[in-house]
Amino acid sequence: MSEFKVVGQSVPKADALDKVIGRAKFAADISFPGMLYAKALRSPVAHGILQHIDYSAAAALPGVAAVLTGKDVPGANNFGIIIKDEPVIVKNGEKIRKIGDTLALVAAENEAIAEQALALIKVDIEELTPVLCPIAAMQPDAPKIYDKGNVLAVRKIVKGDTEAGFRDSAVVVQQQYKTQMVEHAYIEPEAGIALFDGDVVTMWVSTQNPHYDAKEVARNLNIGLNKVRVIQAATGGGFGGKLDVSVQVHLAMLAVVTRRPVRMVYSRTESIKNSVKRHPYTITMKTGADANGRLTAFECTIIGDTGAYASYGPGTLTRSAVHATGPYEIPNVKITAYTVYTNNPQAGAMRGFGVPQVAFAHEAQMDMLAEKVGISPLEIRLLNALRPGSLTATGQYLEQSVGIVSTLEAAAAKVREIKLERRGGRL
Amino acid sequence: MDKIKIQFVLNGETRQVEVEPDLLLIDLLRERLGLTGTKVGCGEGDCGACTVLLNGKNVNSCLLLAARVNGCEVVTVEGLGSYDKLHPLQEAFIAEGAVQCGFCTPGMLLSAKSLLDVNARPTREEIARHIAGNLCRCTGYTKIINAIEKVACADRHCACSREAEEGR
Amino acid sequence: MPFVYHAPRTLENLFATLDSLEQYSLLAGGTDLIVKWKEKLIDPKAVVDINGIAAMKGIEECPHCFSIGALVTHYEITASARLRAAATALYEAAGEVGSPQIRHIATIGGNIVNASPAADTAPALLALNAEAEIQSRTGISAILVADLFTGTGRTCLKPGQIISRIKVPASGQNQGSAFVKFGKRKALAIAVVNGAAWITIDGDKIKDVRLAMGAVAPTPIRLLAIEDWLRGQTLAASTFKTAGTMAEKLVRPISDIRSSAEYRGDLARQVVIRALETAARRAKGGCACG
Amino acid sequence: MKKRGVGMGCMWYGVGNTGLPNPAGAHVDILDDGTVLVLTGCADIGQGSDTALAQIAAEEIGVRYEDVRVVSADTGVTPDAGATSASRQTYISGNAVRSAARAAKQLILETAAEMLGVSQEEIIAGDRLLKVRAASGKSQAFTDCQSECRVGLGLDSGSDTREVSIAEVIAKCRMKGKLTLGHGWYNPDTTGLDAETGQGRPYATYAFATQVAEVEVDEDTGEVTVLRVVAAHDVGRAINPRNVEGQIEGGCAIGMGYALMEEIKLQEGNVLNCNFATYLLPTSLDVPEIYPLIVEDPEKTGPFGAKGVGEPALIPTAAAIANAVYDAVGVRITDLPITPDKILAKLKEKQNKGA
Repeated sequence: MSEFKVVGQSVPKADALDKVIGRAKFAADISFPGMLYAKALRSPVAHGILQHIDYSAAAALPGVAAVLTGKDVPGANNFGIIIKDEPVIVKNGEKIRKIGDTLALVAAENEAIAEQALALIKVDIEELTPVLCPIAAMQPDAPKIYDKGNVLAVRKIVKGDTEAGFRDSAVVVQQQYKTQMVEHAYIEPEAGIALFDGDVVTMWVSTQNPHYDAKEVARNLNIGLNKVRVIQAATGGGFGGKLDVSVQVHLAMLAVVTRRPVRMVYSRTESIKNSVKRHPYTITMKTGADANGRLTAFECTIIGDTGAYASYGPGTLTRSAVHATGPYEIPNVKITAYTVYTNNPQAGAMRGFGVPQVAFAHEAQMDMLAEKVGISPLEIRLLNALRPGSLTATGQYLEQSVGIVSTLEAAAAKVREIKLERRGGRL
Repeated sequence: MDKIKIQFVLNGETRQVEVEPDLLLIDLLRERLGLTGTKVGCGEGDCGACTVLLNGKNVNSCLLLAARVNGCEVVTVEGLGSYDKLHPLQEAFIAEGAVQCGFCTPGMLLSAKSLLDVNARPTREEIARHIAGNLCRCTGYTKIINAIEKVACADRHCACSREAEEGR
Repeated sequence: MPFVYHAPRTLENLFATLDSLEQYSLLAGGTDLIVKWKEKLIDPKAVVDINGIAAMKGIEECPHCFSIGALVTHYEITASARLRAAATALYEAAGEVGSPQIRHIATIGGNIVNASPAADTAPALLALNAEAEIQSRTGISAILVADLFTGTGRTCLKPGQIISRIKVPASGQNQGSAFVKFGKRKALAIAVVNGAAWITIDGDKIKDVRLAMGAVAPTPIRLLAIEDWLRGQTLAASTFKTAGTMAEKLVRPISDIRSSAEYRGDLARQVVIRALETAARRAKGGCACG
Repeated sequence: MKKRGVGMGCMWYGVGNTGLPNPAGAHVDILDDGTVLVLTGCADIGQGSDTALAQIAAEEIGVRYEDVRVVSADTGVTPDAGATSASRQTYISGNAVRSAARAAKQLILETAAEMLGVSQEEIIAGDRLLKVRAASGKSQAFTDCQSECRVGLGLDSGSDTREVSIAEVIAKCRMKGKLTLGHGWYNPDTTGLDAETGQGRPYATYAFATQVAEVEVDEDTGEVTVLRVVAAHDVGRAINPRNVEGQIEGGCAIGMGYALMEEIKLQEGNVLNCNFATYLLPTSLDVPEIYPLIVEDPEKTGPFGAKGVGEPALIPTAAAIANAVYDAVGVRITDLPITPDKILAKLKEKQNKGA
């Protein structure tokens, strides 16, 4: 018998009933009388300077309620969870840092008119050489995406003496790993609908962090945070991709200017082109072990392409560094992780937050070491797994709830039960 | 642009509407008739969130001109069941944990129904094959297939093939 | 942008409608047409919905062949026990197209006239030596499906001409066919390479054979040189392997978002080996679909 | 030739933001009829936080799951709970909700203690009732004695004095002019990381996992099919085991896509595969059979021992698949995704070396 009455019970999900009958309201399902439809004009250029924008024809198109450009942003005109480096709308004379940067916003009576209006806006962009490779971006002579340089953050972790550790190692494996950029691909594209009622902006939006959204809206509209109400609509998946601002500030500005409800729903293509991605990494990893397979030393360098804007980039790379050893105790550790700007789509949070990349690497290292030492993958992991009393790479003392050994044992038992057979020998 | 008069049966009710030639069924349902249970995920037939039943078969409503449903029967998730009277598939989706974000759920339910209507006791493989046009990013499909299988089994009062499988 | 919509119910009305239009797109299943229209790759002034035309529907069995209406959906093909038995490659190809939703509305006629080099039914129809019935106001003619394609997305159909039905020879004794597809996933996949084989055997020899492949050239192609070599060869794994090697050398695929040219060459080899093996097994087995 | 292989992948994952404060707040209101309203800023994006938080509140207060309604993620009415990220909401918002629930419950306990004539410590809550702990010492005797007296006086045994419903206690509270509101917040115990050495305590707790993948590799085409995945996850405590399984199964599917098929292709900063016809997710026919295993090594600072599972679910999958591919055909692909053309090229390379 469980000591609990409700915890530990597989009760039905609170939201499931509304979702199975089609009554759950996702943001694109909400509408109001007199609603306008918003669309954004996006940069076709990865790196450049916006010289001039002429939207007179778009503004004159019947059915267009508003056209906004960078000069119309009342507040800070920047956002970002860690660093406020992304413009709400790029201003004349300012930098474009990726394909998809917002150059203008349109609100119109229907989507077709809004699209026609976008086509009527003329932009003049001075193109700059785009920086597309993070390793090239780190070179001193690389074109600068930001004045302060392209390396956004460096995270170092040092514990013990890796030189001595490798000297004392019986076996060492070293390998470079590369991981790709991927898309969250929540099935619901970004969407929101905003109202300006009295002096309060209210919006329903597909989001993972409404309180953050409200702060960015308030800063960029230059209104009190208590005058912004962000309500999370039913959200069709996020996986980290809906932590960043998408439609929120744009909708709020259009609702305030037009004093009408405004809805903005991304197409799938708009979603993939403009949302954050999982960081592509280049990882170099060197791991040493003694003749029994006990880990002795670990060195790792990680270069993460965070694209044009920081988003959760520095947080992701820091987490990668902290987790780079894997769930193993290693006495000597040296890790450096670089977060690097490029003119690629920005990378941010995605389920796993930089750890799937390093896990791909450290788990390959473990298998290679096991093979060299002549023990099984399970044995090398059990031998080195963190336990209560272990010290992590950051020197954290783990006191309790360190279940890696239990998961190894549980998995191994199941593997025996369902008869998974390893070609190379014991598991 | 001349409007086209169409008549069709929507969730059991005969409807007459005038549509523009380029109006898509998904937009007719969502924007004109207020049936927002049917979702737009990709707009190009690649995800199945917009799945409805057209004469009993699962189709992508984002790829169908509304004019084409003249004389047809269309079922959306709103026609499947209600708060008071859930369809067995809806009950099973709740009970089996087949719903996470819920965005693929309406389409998934309709694909499942179109399968069970022609094959009352499909295998897990047949279920997987029939919902292969409905992408789900949350569940890994396991619990969705469990839910559909549960209804198939209940329908026939049979020993659940999944239990048999698990016992192997 | 907006278009005029016509929905003729007979071939006569269809041709009259087509004659009256300067520019039009035919709407059958629409699973490609609507996507292209949404992506603004096409901008038809008129859309002619042919789904109401009964003469273009249904699967009929004639002596030694099937007459398949151009509006027959992929689903209908996969539901036909007769096609499964006697036009196995087509049955298999139809089941590999898109998703159940797509197969329920997309038509075989549409799959052909789109003239995609990767269309799944195309290699099957080529290997089965299928003919398309081309109909217009002035009459009806037949052309091998293989001769229909003039380039990627292009056919020899002229304005006012349509494909009304497809004639597919039925496989009989000592004959078998098979379709093989390599995609990047197991459903909703466009072929990286696909192909089909049809074979007639005489004892342990190959009496006659046709091989076709998709996604390795601007159009689906027949591999005539390999067919020539195969005739008279012994049914053996080594024979199929040699044919595969020939295919790898013969085809000149391109690199694109789905694959490199080199890897397509590797797959071309496997398509030929596997399609021949399966087709031969079916020819030997008596039951064409075994 | 198709060859099978098995590979293992392990992971750990710090719950919450790395070395940064990341608090969450919550309000709990126990209403007149004994039902409960929870206000939390925590955004449920389908992972099931509304459900888990309702279970935590129900457990703490002693009502049933269906008695609790969670109102979440509305900045007009709910307190900030931070982001639904870093697998933090069950642990951090769970603790915040538990703390708010405890505060509201405290108000009930005070009144209940008076009604039952015992000290608060002797009362346990559950299933909408507040009961005197069965094995409680002195007060137990006192109440037993009281019961005996009642019987002696010809009254019933007075079981109403041994337990009282939450609704009755609430009624009593209201008569006294007392509202039963609680608020709470939680910030995990962390420190920043040293700029030069990275030393510090970045997370209060870690989740752990081991996954084992079985694959089949076609040596002629390089195609990989993932057949089965065993996924053992230490979640501390599973608040809702079926939803935890759902997280694991879904995570494995995304992990499989990451390992084998997903990749954004760029050209001059432009995304080339920007629709679902070209950016490919696993379909129902691509995902393996998944065996989720819930391992519970309770975290003493977690709500009822819970940690997190959202992200851990996918972290070791690609690693396990890569190791399984190596086991099957003896080539190690070091750049993701592990596509058939890469495997075939390595197999050819290996063959040429051998020849």
